[in-house]
Amino acid sequence: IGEIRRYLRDNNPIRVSRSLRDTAYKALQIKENLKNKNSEEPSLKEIARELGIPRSEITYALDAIQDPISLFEPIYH
Amino acid sequence: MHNKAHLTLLGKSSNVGLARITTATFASELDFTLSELEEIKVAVSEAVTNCIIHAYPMDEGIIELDLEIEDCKLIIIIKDQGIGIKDIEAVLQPSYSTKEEHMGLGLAFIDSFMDEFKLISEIDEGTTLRMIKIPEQLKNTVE
Amino acid sequence: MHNKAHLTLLGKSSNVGLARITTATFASELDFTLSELEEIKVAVSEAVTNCIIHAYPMDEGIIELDLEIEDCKLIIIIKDQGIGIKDIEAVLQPSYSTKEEHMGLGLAFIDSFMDEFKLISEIDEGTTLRMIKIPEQLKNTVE
Ligand SMILES: Nc1ncnc2c1ncn2[C@@H]1O[C@H](COP(=O)(O)OP(=O)(O)O)[C@@H](O)[C@H]1O
Ligand SMILES: Nc1ncnc2c1ncn2[C@@H]1O[C@H](COP(=O)(O)OP(=O)(O)O)[C@@H](O)[C@H]1O
Ligand SMILES: [Mg+2]
Ligand SMILES: [Mg+2]
Repeated sequence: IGEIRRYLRDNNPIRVSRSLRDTAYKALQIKENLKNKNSEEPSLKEIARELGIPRSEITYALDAIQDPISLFEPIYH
Repeated sequence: MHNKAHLTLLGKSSNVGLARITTATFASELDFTLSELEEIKVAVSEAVTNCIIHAYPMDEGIIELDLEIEDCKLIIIIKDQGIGIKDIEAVLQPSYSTKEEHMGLGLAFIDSFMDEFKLISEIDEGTTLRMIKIPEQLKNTVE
Repeated sequence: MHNKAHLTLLGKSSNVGLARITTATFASELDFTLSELEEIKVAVSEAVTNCIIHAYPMDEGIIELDLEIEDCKLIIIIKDQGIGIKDIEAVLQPSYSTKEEHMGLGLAFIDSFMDEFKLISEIDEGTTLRMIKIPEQLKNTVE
């Protein structure tokens, strides 16, 4: 148990993961910065590298902040 | 680069998000931009929603999602065992829908967002939709 | 409430994220808090990583993830067809690892994060890990 505590203190997987909203907004901000710098939209890979968060977690966070798409409503009006 | 995954799910509306996120996460191994990933998510949502509404109008059928990365291409295959499509030519027309209140734009979105797509169907056997998307970034370097 | 999904994937480290996110998305139909969803993600990562490192030390084998919601319980079953476990009692000890550089805490995490877990294994046949998690919120109202 002591060892688990030590491990959690050193690499707490829960503390490390910031809030979803925070991750999503940071990702969008980095996207804008890179876009302005290179005048083309960066890939998610590049954003993930810059942010130091796995691609999958960014995908998850970005989806979480979107409005849920209604099943019976067209997506674009 | 090569990768494969397969997702089987129940055709209920709460599972559209599951199909969408699983596909986007799988796709993120390739050099897609966030906008391209959005397009992929819309295409998958439309396809899975079609299975739920059209293929299985009465019950919750099973939907199969085959994901593959091959030569930096993303291949998505969505399969149902539902009622099938009578006239494929007709359903591919934008604004065509067999349901009154529907817009008939799902397949048109899929067409415009994906690099390739193909619909195969057999009445009472089911429908298979095969889509391919290649990162724009890659197309530019190849040219 | 009832729901089911099944994900099959190749045992490569880039697919750990896919298993995590698919499971968390599936789980979010229940009333889990964000930290409970994080715990689920950690448990799935540990389990899938074990399949990749321990079950298939030489090649990329197939990993199956069965997800189910039943009576507001989340059931996760992770299955490999790898080398299997010789002594289950032993591997359940915290800090026990058959690999030198490893911490041996993966199963201990799973134990502490999930409400139930069970390991079934057969040498050269493979290993199945079954885990259950119930939203804390729900436990409080039942009591
Ligand atoms: N999986 C499917 N099974 C049976 N019919 C389908 C399926 N997918 C599409 N269709 C048919 O194609 C038509 C057009 O689909 P779509 O362009 O998505 O428009 P909508 O869903 O708004 O009707 C549907 O109205 C339906 O008749
Ligand atoms: N899927 C599996 N197949 C074969 N062996 C496994 C599997 N999962 C766990 N093990 C065994 O259980 C041990 C303990 O696992 P774990 O607690 O995750 O620690 P670690 O992965 O750091 O060794 C491993 O060292 C391995 O011998
Ligand atoms: Mg449609
Ligand atoms: Mg481990």
